[in-house]
Amino acid sequence: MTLAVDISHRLGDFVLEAKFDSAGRLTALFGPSGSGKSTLINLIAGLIRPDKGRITVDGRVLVDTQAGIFVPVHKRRIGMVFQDARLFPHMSVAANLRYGLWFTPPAERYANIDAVVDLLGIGQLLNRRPAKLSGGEKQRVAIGRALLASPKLLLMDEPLASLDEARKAEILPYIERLRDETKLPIVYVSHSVAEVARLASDVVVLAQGKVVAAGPTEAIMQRLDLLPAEERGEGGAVLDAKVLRHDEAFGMTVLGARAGEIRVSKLARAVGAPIRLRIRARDVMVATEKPTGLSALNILPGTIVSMKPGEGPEVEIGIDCDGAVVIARITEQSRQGLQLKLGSKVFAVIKTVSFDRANTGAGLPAEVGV
Amino acid sequence: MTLAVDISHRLGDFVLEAKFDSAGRLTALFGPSGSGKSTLINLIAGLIRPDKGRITVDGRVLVDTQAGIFVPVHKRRIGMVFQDARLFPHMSVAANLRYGLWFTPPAERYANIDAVVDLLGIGQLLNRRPAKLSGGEKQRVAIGRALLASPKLLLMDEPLASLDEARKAEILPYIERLRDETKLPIVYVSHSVAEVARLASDVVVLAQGKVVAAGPTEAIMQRLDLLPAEERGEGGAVLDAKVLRHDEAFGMTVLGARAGEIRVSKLARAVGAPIRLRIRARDVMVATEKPTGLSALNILPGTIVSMKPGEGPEVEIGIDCDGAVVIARITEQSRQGLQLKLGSKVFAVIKTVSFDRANTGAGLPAEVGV
Amino acid sequence: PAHADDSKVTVFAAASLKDALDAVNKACEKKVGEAATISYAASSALAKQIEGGAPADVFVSADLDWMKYLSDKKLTKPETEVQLLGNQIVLVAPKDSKAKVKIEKGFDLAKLVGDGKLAMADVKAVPAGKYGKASLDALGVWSSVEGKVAQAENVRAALKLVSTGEAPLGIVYATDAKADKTVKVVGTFPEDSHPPIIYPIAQTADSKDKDAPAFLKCVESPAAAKIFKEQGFTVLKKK
Amino acid sequence: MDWLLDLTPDEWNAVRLSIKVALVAMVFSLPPGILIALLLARGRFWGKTLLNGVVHLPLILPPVVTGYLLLLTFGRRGPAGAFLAEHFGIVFSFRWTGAALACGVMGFPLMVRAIRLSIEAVDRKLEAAAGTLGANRLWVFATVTLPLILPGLIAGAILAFAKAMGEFGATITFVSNIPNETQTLPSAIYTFTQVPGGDEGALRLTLISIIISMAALVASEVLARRVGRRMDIE
Amino acid sequence: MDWLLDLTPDEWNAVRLSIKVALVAMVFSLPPGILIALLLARGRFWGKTLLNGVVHLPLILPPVVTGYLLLLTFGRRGPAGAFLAEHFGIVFSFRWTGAALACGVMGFPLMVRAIRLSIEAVDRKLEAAAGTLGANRLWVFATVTLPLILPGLIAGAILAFAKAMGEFGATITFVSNIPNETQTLPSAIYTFTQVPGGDEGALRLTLISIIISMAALVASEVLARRVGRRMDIE
Ligand SMILES: Nc1ncnc2c1ncn2[C@@H]1O[C@H](COP(=O)(O)OP(=O)(O)OP(=O)(O)O)[C@@H](O)[C@H]1O
Ligand SMILES: Nc1ncnc2c1ncn2[C@@H]1O[C@H](COP(=O)(O)OP(=O)(O)OP(=O)(O)O)[C@@H](O)[C@H]1O
Ligand SMILES: [Mg+2]
Ligand SMILES: [Mg+2]
Repeated sequence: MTLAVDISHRLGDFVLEAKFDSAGRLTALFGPSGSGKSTLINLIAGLIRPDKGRITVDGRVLVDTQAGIFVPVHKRRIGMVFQDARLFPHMSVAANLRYGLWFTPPAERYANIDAVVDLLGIGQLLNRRPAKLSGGEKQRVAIGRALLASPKLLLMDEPLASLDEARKAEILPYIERLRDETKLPIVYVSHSVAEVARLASDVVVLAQGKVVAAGPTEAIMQRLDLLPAEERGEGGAVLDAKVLRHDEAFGMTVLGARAGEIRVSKLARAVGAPIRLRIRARDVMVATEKPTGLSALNILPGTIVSMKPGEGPEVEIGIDCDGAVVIARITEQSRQGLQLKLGSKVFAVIKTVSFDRANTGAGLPAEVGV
Repeated sequence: MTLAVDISHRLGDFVLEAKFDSAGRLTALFGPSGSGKSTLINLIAGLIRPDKGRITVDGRVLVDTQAGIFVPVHKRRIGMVFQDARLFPHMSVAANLRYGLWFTPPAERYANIDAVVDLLGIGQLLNRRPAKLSGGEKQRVAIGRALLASPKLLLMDEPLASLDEARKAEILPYIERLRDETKLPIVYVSHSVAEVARLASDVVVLAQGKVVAAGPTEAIMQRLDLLPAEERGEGGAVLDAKVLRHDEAFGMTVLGARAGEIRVSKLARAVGAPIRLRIRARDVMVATEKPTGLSALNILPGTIVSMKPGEGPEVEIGIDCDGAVVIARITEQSRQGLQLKLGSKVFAVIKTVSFDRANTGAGLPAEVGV
Repeated sequence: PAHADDSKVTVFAAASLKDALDAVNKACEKKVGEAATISYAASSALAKQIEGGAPADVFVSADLDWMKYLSDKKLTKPETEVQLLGNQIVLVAPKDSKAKVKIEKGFDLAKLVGDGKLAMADVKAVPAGKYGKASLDALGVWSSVEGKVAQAENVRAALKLVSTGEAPLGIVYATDAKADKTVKVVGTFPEDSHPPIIYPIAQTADSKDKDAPAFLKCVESPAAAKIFKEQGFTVLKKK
Repeated sequence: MDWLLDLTPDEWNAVRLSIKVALVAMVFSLPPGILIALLLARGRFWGKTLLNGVVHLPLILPPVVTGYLLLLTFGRRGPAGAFLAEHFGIVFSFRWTGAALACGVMGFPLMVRAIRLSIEAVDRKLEAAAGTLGANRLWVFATVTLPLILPGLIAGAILAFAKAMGEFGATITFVSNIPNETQTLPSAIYTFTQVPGGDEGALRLTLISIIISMAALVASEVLARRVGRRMDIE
Repeated sequence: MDWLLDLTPDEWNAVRLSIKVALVAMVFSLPPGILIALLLARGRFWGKTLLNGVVHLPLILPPVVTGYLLLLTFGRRGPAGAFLAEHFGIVFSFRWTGAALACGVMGFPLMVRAIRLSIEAVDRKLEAAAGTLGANRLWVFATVTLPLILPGLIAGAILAFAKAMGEFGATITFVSNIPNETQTLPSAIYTFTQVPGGDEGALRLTLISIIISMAALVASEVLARRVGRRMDIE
C-alpha cells in the first residue's frame, strides 16, 4: 500500500497540517493526546472533509479538494475502529458484527465470523445488547465488526486503549496477521510505544497538528528524543532477525540477527521465519569485559558508535554489533566508572526474558484461524 | 480508611460476589475485562443498589440491605471518575470543573481550582465545550471535576486508560499526593500492573465476579501467578525504602532498603522520605560471582529462598537480600548453567535505570500545589 | 355580570345575525346610552353558556328550541321574550348554474342535484338544516335526496359549498343568499312547508343591567326593523 | 355497557369510519412526515423556515380556515383536486378520503414535531460508524436512524391518530357531514351537542371515542416501551 | 400592508388578546407540562397509563366537547370554578383567563409529548455523574436534565403557543366570544365567516394570525438552534 496524505484542516483553534507518504503495511500515527491523531484518521475515513488537500491510497484518490473529488465514506471500503466503540445500541452483538456483511459482495469477503468471534472471545456475548457489555467487551465487538466488513484499508483509533493486557496480547497477534498475511493495509493510532514498535512498519509522529517525523519504525524508534520522556526507555533498537533453530530442551528459540545470535523464549515460528525484535534501551547493559556467572544469555560484542545525553543522569549509548546498532541506556555514573568512549570495544548484555512476546512480533498462536 | 465490602449482585448472567476489607490508603481493583470492576465501583458509589449485602467506609454504613439502609449517591460525598468521561455537554469545561463546588460546604473544600487546572494541563480548554475536546482531554477534565468536589472517598474507574504516557505520568504523582497527603482514600480500578504497583497500598484481584485475592500490594505483586500471563514480568518485589542521600554529581539518589543500598535517578524527595520501589522480576539478573566492568550499579548479595517454574522456559527465583525478598525471572537454561539451587549464595543484579519514575512512587514535581 | 365593563349590556346572539345586529347596535348606541357588547356563536353554545352562568343580559337565538331550552329552565324572563325576526329558506345554485326549478310538491330535486350533493346545514342540529329538511319532507322529496345531502357545520359552510361549486345546489337562508354575489337563488321554499323561521329574543333571568330593557326596546323599535329588513329579514309582529 | 353500545346503525358507521379515517390518515402521513422531519432536522437549505412554517399552519389556523383552504385546493374545482381526479382518479370531495386528508393535514405538524425531536436526538456518530461499514445514506437511515427514532415515530403516529379521532372543524368544512361517507365520530358528537337534550347521545359517542383512542394510546406506549427496552441506549 | 393593518379597535383588541392568551397559556402550562412529562418518562407508578390518557384527552375529544366539559367544571357553577373563585378569587368563566385555560388545556398534550420525548433522550449516565458530585435530584434536574431538554422544551412551548393562536372550538364553547374579553383571533375569524361578505375580514385576520405565529416559530427555531449549538451533544 501507499498512503499519501497532504492535507490541512482547521477545527476551532486547532490546525492540522499533515503531509506524509507511507508505503508501509501498517502505519502508526503516534503522538500525545490532542495532537490530531483522531482528526487525521477521520479525514482518511472520509468522516471529515478537509479544508484543503489530497489523500490517495494505492493511487486511488479518496479526496482532492483541488480536483473537487470526494469519495463518500461508504464507498471507501475502509474499516474503522473508533476510540469509543460506537456499537449500534438497537442491535444484538451478533447483528452488530454482521452489519458490514450486508454491504460486502460475497466475493470480497475474507473474514470469517466464527474465527473472529473465537479470537475476540465474544462468543458468549452474541445475544446481548451493547448496553450490557463492559467497556473492554464493547471495544472487542467493535474490532470484530470492522474486520467482518472485509475492508481494504483498516483504520484503528486506539482500539486497545480500554483493553487489559491479556486481551491486548490476544488481539495484537491477530492484527499482526492481518498485516502480514491478508495484505490489509492498516493505519493505527496509538500513544503506546510498545504497540507501535511491535506493530508498525512505518510511524508518523504527530505533535500539535504537525508531522514531526515520519519513516520506518526502526528509524523512528532509535530516535529516543521523539518519544515522550516517560517512555524513552521503551524505545531502542528494532532489529530484523530470522529463526535459526529451536532449543527444545530449554524451550528456547535461537534467532539470528546481524548483531549475532539471540536467545528468546520458544516461538511458534518455523525455522527461517522472519522475526522483528525490539531491544529496549533500558534492558541493555554495557560490559567492558565478557561477564561470567551471570544469568543473562545474550551478550553481543560491539563498538560504541554514539553517545547522547538522555533524560537526567542518563546517557544513550549506541553499540554497533556487526552492523546493527543496539542502543543502551545507562547512567552517567556507570559510563564514567567504565570509562566508556566512542570507539570502546564493549559487550551489550541483554536479559533473555526481555524478549517477551510483545517485543518479538511472534505472530498468532497456531490454533487461531482467520 | 477502612472499606468493608460484602456484597452480591446479579446483572443478567453475570453474578458479582465480592467480600473483602481494605484499610489501605489506595485500594486497587484489579482484574481482566468483564471481571466486574466497574460494577463493584458503581455499587460503592451508590449508582447500583445491591441485591444483598453491606458496604461500610470508616464504619459509616453506605448500604446495608438487611438493615434497609441505602445512602443516596449525592450524600455519599464520593468523587467518581468514570471510564467514559461523562462531561456535561451543555457546560463549558470551566463550568464542568466547578460543578461540584456548588454542593461542597466551603469549609470542606480542600481542592484548589487553579492548581488542579495547572496540573492537568487544561488551562487553555476552560472555555471550550466537551464536544470539542479530544479523548484524553475529556478524561483529564473529568478527573479535575471529581477532585474539585473535594470528596471524602475517590473512586476512579480506569481514569488513565485513554491518556498517553506523558499525561499519565503527569497525573499519577498527583494521585499519589492525594493518597499520601490529603488522606483521601481512593479506590482505583485498573488492569495495568504498573499502575497498580505504583499507586496501590492494597489490591483486590477480581476474576469473573469473584475476589480471588486481596491484600497489601507487596504481597499480591509477588504472586506472579495472579497477574495476567502477559504482564508477569511486570510483577515482582515491592520494597519500602528511605531516601538516604542525594548524589548531585551524577544526579542520582541513594535509597536504603532492607536489602541494601539502591541507586536510582535523582528524586525530588527530602532525605529520610519514604519511597516505594518496585523491582520488576524481569529486570533482575542473577550472578554467582560479583560482576565487574558492568554498567549495572545495583548489586545486592542474597540467598535463594524460592524457585517456582514460571511461564514457558522461565523460573522465578526468590532471593532473600537481608530480609527483603527480591524476585528474579530467568531462563531455565541460565538456572542450570549457573547451577542455582535453594540456599545458593548469589547476587541480584539490577540496572539502575530500571527504577524509572513509574516504579518509585517518586511523588509530585515540587512546584505543583493542591 | 362578571366581565370587564359592568355597565355594558352583554348580548349573546346567533352568529348569523352579526351584520344586522352590529348595525342595530350602532344605531341604538345613543338611545341606550352605550353600545352593547355582543358575543356571536352558535345558539346551542350560547344557550349552554347561559345555563353555565354566563354574564349575558340578552339572548338572541336562531330558533325557538334553544330559547325554549332556557325558558324551561327559568333562565329567561318570560315577560321579555319576543319573536323578533323571521327568515326564509331558499334553494341556491352557483352563479353560473343553468338550473331552473319551481319548488312545489314532489318537484324533482334529485334529478337537479344529479351526481352532486345538496348542501344543507346539519339537518338534525342546525336550524337552517332542520327547516330545510322539514320543507323537503312536506314537499315529499326528502326521501329521494336524503342520500345526496351534504350536511355542513352551519348554514354559512353550506353556502360555501355551493359558492365554490363543490355542490350544485344548496338550501340556505334568504338573508345569506341575498348577500352572496357568487350564488343565485333558484327558488324559495313555501312558508307553509316548514315551521315558521323565528329568531326570538329575551332578557336572561340573571340580568341586572339597568340598560338591558332599553336595549330590548330599541332592538324592537321601528328604526331597528328598518335595518333588519335591509338585511333581508322579515320583522315579525309583536305578540 | 349495553347502554354504551346501544348505537344506531349510523352511529356504528361513524365509529367504523372514524377508525378507518384515523388509521389511513396516520399511515399515509408517516412517510411524508418522516421525510419532512428529516429535512427540518438535518437539512440546510434555503426556505427551511418557510417549510417549517407551512407544516405548522394547520396548527396555527382555526380548523375551519384549514378546511376551507382544503376545499379551495382539493375540492372538485380546486387545482389539486381537479388534477388528482383527472389523472389518478383520486377524489377527495365529500368522500371519506377527504376526511382522511383533512385529519392527516391537521395531525401533520404534531407528527413532524415528534419525529423531528427524535431525529435530533440520534447520535450522528453511530451513523458515521455505519457509513464506514459500507452503508450508503439510505441504508444508514433504514438500519440505524430509523430504528433509533422508532419511539419518536410511534409517539408521532399516535399523536396523529388521536388528533384524527378528535378532528372536527376542518373535516366538516371540507367534506361536510354525510352519514356513512364522511360522518366521523366528532361530527356525530357535534350534531348531538347542537340539539337540546342531545347531551346523552354526545356523551355516549364521546366515551366510545375515548375508549378507542385510549386503547391506541396504551398499545403505542407498550410498543414504545418494548422498543426502548430492546434498545437501552447506552 | 395598510390594507392588512386597517383593523377596527375590536379587531386590534382581538389580536392583542390572542397574543396575551397564547403567551399566558404557554407560560402557565410549562411547569405542569414538565412535571407530567417527567412523571410519564421516568415514573413507574400505578395509573401512569391513566394519567397519560387524561393528558391526551383534549387531543382526542372534539374541541366543542372539551369546551363544554371546561364549562361544566370551571364555569362559575362548576365545582372547580366555584372553589377557585371562592378561595383564590380566580375566575375563569367568560374572562380572558378562561380563554387562556382552554388554550392551555388544548395545547397541553402537544407540549407534554414534546418534552417527554426529549426527557427520554437524555443520557441518564450524565445525571448519575451529577449525583456523584453531590447534586440531589432537584439539582440534578435543574442543572443537567433541564438544560439538556431545552430544545424539546422550546419545541413544546412553541407548539402550545401555536396551538393557542389557532384554538377556537373549546374557547368559544367555554368562554363565548365576547369582544375585548374573550374574543380571540380565531373567534373573530369565525364571526367573519358567519356573515355574508366576511371573507375579506377573515382573510385579513388569518394573515395576521399567521404572521404572529410564524414570527414565534422562527424565534423558537433560532433559539433552539443556538441552544443546540451551544451544547453539541457529543
Ligand atoms: N470540533 C472541534 N472544534 C474545535 N477543536 C476541536 C474539535 N475537535 C477536536 N478539537 C481539538 O483538536 C485537537 C485534536 O483532537 P484529536 O481528537 O484529533 O486528538 P487526538 O490526537 O486523537 O487525541 P487523543 O489521544 O486524546 O484522542 C484537540 O486539541 C482538540 O481539542
Ligand atoms: N446491565 C447488564 N446486564 C447484564 N450484564 C451486564 C450488565 N452490565 C454489565 N454486565 C456484564 O457484567 C460483567 C462485568 O461488567 P463490568 O463493566 O463490571 O466489567 P469491568 O471489569 O469493568 O470490565 P472492563 O475492564 O472491560 O471495563 C461483564 O461480563 C458484562 O458483560
Ligand atoms: Mg483521539
Ligand atoms: Mg469497567
